[in-house]
Amino acid sequence: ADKLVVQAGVPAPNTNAIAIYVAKQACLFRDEGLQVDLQYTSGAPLATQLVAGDKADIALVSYEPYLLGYDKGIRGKFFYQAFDRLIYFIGVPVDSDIKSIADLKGRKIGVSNMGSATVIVGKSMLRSAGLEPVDSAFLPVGIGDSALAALRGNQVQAVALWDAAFAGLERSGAKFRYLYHPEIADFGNGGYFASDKTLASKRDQLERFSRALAKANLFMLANPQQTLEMYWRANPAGKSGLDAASANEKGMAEIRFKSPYFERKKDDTFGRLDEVLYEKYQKMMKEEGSLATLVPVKSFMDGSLLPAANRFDRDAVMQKARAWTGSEVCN
Amino acid sequence: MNPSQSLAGAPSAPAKKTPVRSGISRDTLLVIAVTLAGFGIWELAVRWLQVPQFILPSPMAIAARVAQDFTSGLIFPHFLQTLVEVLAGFLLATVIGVGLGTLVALVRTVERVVYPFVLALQTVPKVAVAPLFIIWFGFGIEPKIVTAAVIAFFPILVNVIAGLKATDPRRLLLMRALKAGRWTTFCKVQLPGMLPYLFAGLEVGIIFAVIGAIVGEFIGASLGLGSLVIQRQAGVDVAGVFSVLFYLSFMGVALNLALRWVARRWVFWERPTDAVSA
Amino acid sequence: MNPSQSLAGAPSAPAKKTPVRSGISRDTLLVIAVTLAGFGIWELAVRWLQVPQFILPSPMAIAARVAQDFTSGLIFPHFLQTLVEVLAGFLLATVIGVGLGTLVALVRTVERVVYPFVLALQTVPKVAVAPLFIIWFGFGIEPKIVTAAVIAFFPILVNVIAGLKATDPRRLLLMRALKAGRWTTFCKVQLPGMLPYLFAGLEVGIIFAVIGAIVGEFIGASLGLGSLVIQRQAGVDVAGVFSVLFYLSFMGVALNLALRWVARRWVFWERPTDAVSA
Amino acid sequence: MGQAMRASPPPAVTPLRALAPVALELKELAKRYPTRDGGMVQAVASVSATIRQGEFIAILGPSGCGKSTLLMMIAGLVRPSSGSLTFGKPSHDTHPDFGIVFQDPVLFPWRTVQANVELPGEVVGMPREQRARKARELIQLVGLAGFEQQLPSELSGGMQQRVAIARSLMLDPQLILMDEPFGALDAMTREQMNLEVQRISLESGATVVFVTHSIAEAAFLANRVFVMSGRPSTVREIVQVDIERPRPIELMASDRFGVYVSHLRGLLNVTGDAS
Amino acid sequence: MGQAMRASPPPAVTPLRALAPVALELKELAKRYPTRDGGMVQAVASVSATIRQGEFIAILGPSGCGKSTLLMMIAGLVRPSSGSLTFGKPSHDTHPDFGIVFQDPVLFPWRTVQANVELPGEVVGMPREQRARKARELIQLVGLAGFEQQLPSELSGGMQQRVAIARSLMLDPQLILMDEPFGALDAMTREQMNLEVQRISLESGATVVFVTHSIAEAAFLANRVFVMSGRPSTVREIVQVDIERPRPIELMASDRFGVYVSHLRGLLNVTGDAS
Ligand SMILES: Nc1ncnc2c1ncn2[C@@H]1O[C@H](COP(=O)(O)OP(=O)(O)OP(=O)(O)O)[C@@H](O)[C@H]1O
Ligand SMILES: Nc1ncnc2c1ncn2[C@@H]1O[C@H](COP(=O)(O)OP(=O)(O)OP(=O)(O)O)[C@@H](O)[C@H]1O
Ligand SMILES: Cc1ncc(C[n+]2csc(CCO)c2C)c(N)n1
Ligand SMILES: [Mg+2]
Ligand SMILES: [Mg+2]
Repeated sequence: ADKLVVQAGVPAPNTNAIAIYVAKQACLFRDEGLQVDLQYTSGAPLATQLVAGDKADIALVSYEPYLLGYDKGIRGKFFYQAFDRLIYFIGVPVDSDIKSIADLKGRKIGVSNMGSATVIVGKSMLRSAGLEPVDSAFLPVGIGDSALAALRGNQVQAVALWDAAFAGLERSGAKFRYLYHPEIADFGNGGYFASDKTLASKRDQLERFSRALAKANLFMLANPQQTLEMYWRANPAGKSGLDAASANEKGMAEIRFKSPYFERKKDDTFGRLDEVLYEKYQKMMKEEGSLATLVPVKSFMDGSLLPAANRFDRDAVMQKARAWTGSEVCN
Repeated sequence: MNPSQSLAGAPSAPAKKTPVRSGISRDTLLVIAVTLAGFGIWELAVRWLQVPQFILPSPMAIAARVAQDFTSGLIFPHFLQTLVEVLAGFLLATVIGVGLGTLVALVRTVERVVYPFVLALQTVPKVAVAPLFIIWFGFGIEPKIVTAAVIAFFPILVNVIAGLKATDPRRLLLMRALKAGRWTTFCKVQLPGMLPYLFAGLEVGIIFAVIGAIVGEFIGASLGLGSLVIQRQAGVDVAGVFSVLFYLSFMGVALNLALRWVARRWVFWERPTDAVSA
Repeated sequence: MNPSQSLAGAPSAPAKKTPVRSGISRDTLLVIAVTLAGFGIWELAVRWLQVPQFILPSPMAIAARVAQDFTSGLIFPHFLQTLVEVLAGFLLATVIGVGLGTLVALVRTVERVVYPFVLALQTVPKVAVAPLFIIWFGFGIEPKIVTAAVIAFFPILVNVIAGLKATDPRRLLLMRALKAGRWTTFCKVQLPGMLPYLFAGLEVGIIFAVIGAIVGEFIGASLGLGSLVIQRQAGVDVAGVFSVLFYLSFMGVALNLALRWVARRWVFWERPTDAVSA
Repeated sequence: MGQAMRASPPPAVTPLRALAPVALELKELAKRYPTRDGGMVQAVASVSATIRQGEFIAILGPSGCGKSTLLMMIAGLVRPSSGSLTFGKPSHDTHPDFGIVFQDPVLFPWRTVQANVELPGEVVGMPREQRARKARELIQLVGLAGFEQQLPSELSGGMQQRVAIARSLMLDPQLILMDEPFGALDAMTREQMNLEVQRISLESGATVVFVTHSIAEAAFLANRVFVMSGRPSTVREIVQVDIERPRPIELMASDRFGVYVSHLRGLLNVTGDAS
Repeated sequence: MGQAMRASPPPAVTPLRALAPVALELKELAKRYPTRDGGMVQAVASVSATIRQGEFIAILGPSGCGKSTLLMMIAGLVRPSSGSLTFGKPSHDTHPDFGIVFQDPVLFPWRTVQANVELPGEVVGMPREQRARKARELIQLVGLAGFEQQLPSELSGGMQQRVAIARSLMLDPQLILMDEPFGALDAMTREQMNLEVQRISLESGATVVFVTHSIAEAAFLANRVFVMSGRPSTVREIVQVDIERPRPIELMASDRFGVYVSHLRGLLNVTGDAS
């Protein structure tokens, strides 16, 4: 089997890479003649750097590091989009009097840190509602418990985070009302990335890799319960601390939270790269002053693998998924 | 002025240690009592003040998680992984710290030329140079060991240097009189003489090796207590995080105690004797 | 066996330091030479091996950023913020380290009861509890100071304890003979006697205070070198990150040198005199 | 006294002892040190004695016999394994003020000579001016004028020991304990110091317990000389030197003095004159 | 010699000096120590002397006059400020093997008595067995048999000094430098040690330079006694003791010996007999 190294933009197993876990354990990579190693990094920028420097084959990352790193020499292309919508949005407590972006006037928004892309998106959202997007509207509060504490202590009245971070907060019992960017909320700003060199030399492997991912997406839609089991096998820490029933309930909620993508676009092309929204998105980043030079879409995306990636017997995969008991798994 | 008057009110001689034998049980009891009291207050505070679990979980909740992590066996592979990283990193740090420290202390040129660089590197946050670590040392256990070693070696280095510089010059004179070579002098005079300092450095070093391994895992790992912390943090599983912290602390304290036990046996001559402590 | 024969081949006496005056210029030159050589090799390696700038920028590129950060004035507020955090944290660490260390060394019960907890707390990775610090100490400068202090205090503590335990017992006897109180004994005998150890601890401590402040800023800050690192890392601005690391190292080295300067003046009696080093 | 004597024993009456109140009473004092291998070393077997105020006691005995240990027990710095020790005023169970000179100088390397001598004054809170003046006087007394600002590491061995002597006299103590204070001094300095100690003890009325290896020094200075046996040590014999004090240095050449020296020498098995 | 003498000077002929080859030649040796305040202390002004192989030189002088400094310069442990020092075989510019006893014991606290004495043997790579045997013999010689396994901290001051003496003899050195080695010993032990040092020096033919404060000891042991002036010191007078060696301890009581002692005492301004 051909070996591929995938670099995740997160420091430890998490739901972001769930398609990889599924493709591995359901033997979808094996069926495509691939052996995939998943490695973790402290963040998307590091994963992007490593892949652009050919230290690994594929990165599973959000788009911002590439865009921001373009004028520092980062090259390569995203060939498969993994997210279905902008992972950055704003959450306010469900009982908050903030109902719209405009209500954020004069309020403080918590962000993980001032370097986070959530600041960019948050500013853009403020601007869209005619509010002044000043730095002082944001306060770094970290993620998780400290963010919750900031909300509870009223140091901030809203938090701008990303999907997985909100999923974590929700898992701990907090309830949010979410505010999305009015124009680009549907842009799935993350995917699989490879250097131009890899794209040229391992084109065939990347195509098979993409196909396995597409099959995995379908598999997840067909059998969420087994998807959760696979996730737990890859990340035993994901379920610990709870009795079986509530673990299952929370786990399914998280899977659902993470994968509306697959439900909404099940009839669409898996991994489709959205050029129109991409242009909007990077314009927004430039407008907020974080992006110096625009990156032409041709330098950013390469959708040429997708047709072949989506060419497979969907019913067979659905069947396999439904019949999956987890008694035998690939590694 | 009559000095005896001024002395009259002065407190008596400095406190002296009670013999070890009679001390152990009382102090151990005290530790247990303090621990229980601390946890009791914590538990009650969390309950009465209704501190949410995500801010500070109750000791009971943490204890339950600790027990569960143990019985489910989930913690063991992580614990072992981190332990290996810590020990390997500590060993490396000790070798480098003692070696470099010796050079720095004994060769003035090395001190002036190398030490500034060591210092400069020391302040660099390891997470910031993670890409280099990964590129140089790969994705396996190596970068974690290196991180542990890099963080742990500095206190060892500094103490080795301080210990060597504090060598009683008359002992060096004696070795010169014997025409002992540098190496012999080092082995027979400076090395034993610096042991009290060295062990102080190692005591800090072993603790920092634990921290270093964790930081290394934060850069990216699927196994190890640090990676477990990240996963649980992401899930706002605060009790789960505290459970991992418990195992981490256990590791640190156990390693430190082991080291202090070794220190007591090796630095036996510094134990105050009855003559002065009676 | 004739001892004189065995001695004949032995190397001469251990190296002794050359006087400071003549040393400075030569060693400084050497440091500069080594630095230049190092950067030269780095520059050439990056060029020849075509290491991408976003993985390891060339020294020239970093130097340009360092200069730019300086002339644009961008670095100063961050530098100042971190410096304040470091100094405040270090001060706090020194006070706690010396205070607690003294208690631990002088009162056996404190040693047995408190020390295990200190150790346990020490192994806990600060990044993991930093969120709690934020919750407890707010979102301002305080949690960064606390993080710096918590990381820096341990080496200080350990050295204070080691230093106090190494007190020459005959000096204590003398103070007992004078019926000196505990406090007087401490101030006049144990405190000065432990200074060499203390300064070794402080030297490590100041460096760790820098690291601690950065770790504190990593968790959430809008000002400070650590927050700048995070921001530039997110922007894959590697040369920018290295520029910040340069300023961080500068801060660490400068603070450490200042401390060693103080140490040399305060621990003057440990300087080897001409009598033994000639 | 199963010991063959080489000279006639001295007369048995002692005016001072009869008159002065008791300063110090030792009752079967003994000390055992634990050794590393779990055993015990009996350093002092059983010492009993009554010492009166203003008395000058010299202790003579072989090296390692327990003289320092005995002195340290009197100073309250080593706890006796058995036996008891009481001081003049029984109401006080604390030790009286005393000055002490250890066998090593035990100076503070970070303090200058002046500051080392001032230390006891600092401890009892003597005013700065008075303390400085007194220290200067004492430094002069021990012949170190001009070295006030030196560090101990810049002094010779004998000079260091003299700093320690000056320090022990800082508080005009009523009890002075000295462990071979003049061992590192040359003969002339030693003679001067002997005269000074004699003068101080007589002027202040202090009780002095003085360990020495010099038989002549012991006989010259002491009211009574305790001659100790080898380890485990007891006081083998107490030799009373019934010569009025102060004693002039020329006394040493006299026959009267020679009788005591010969007697002590015989007790200690010394043949020649090398001490 | 502007000094008034109390006894007639000794005769001027010395068989040993004339015969033996030169072991050590000092030419206007001087030492200045820098002080902390930037000044200089002149410890030794100018010492010139020729010392022959097998000679036993004693150095007498007031405390702080520079005796230890001179000894350390001979040992090569302190660099002279001016002057020169040459050893018997001019081809060697390194120092010959020598044994040294410092004014303090300078023992290694982590080594037992046995291991401390063995140290020089270890340094030169003496076989383990031989080294252990030799060390046991020397420990016996200094009267510490039975204390082999004790740590220095468990010994009395005099016992520690005896360990240092044993150590200095470990390598049968041809040059022995001793700085007040017996200052902490009682009279009887000191006498024994004097006899031992005399025996060793005669048997091995070693050259000995011996600093002492005991005038009688110097006269008893030495071929020549260097009497030093106060600081900055020079050798004020060299007193040759023309009595054949080995000398019995009873010699000390003789008039012949007394002449030398009185002469030295006069040179050193000593009145009494307290040394
Ligand atoms: N390291 C030093 N720095 C400055 N001065 C020193 C140093 N060592 C010795 N001296 C001075 O040199 C002089 C001679 O010292 P040395 O130790 O040689 O005397 P000594 O004759 O051995 O005296 P003693 O009989 O007391 O041992 C002393 O006055 C002392 O103050
Ligand atoms: N800390 C100790 N541990 C064990 N044994 C000790 C300790 N201190 C002293 N001793 C033993 O006690 C005995 C008496 O020691 P001490 O110091 O009282 O002798 P001393 O009469 O003062 O001898 P010196 O004239 O040599 O100073 C010695 O044999 C010594 O070995
Ligand atoms: C594939 C992928 N998954 C998750 C994140 C999470 N994430 C989004 S923003 C942010 C912090 C820095 O802005 C992090 C960790 C990502 N970036 N890429
Ligand atoms: Mg003694
Ligand atoms: Mg001397």
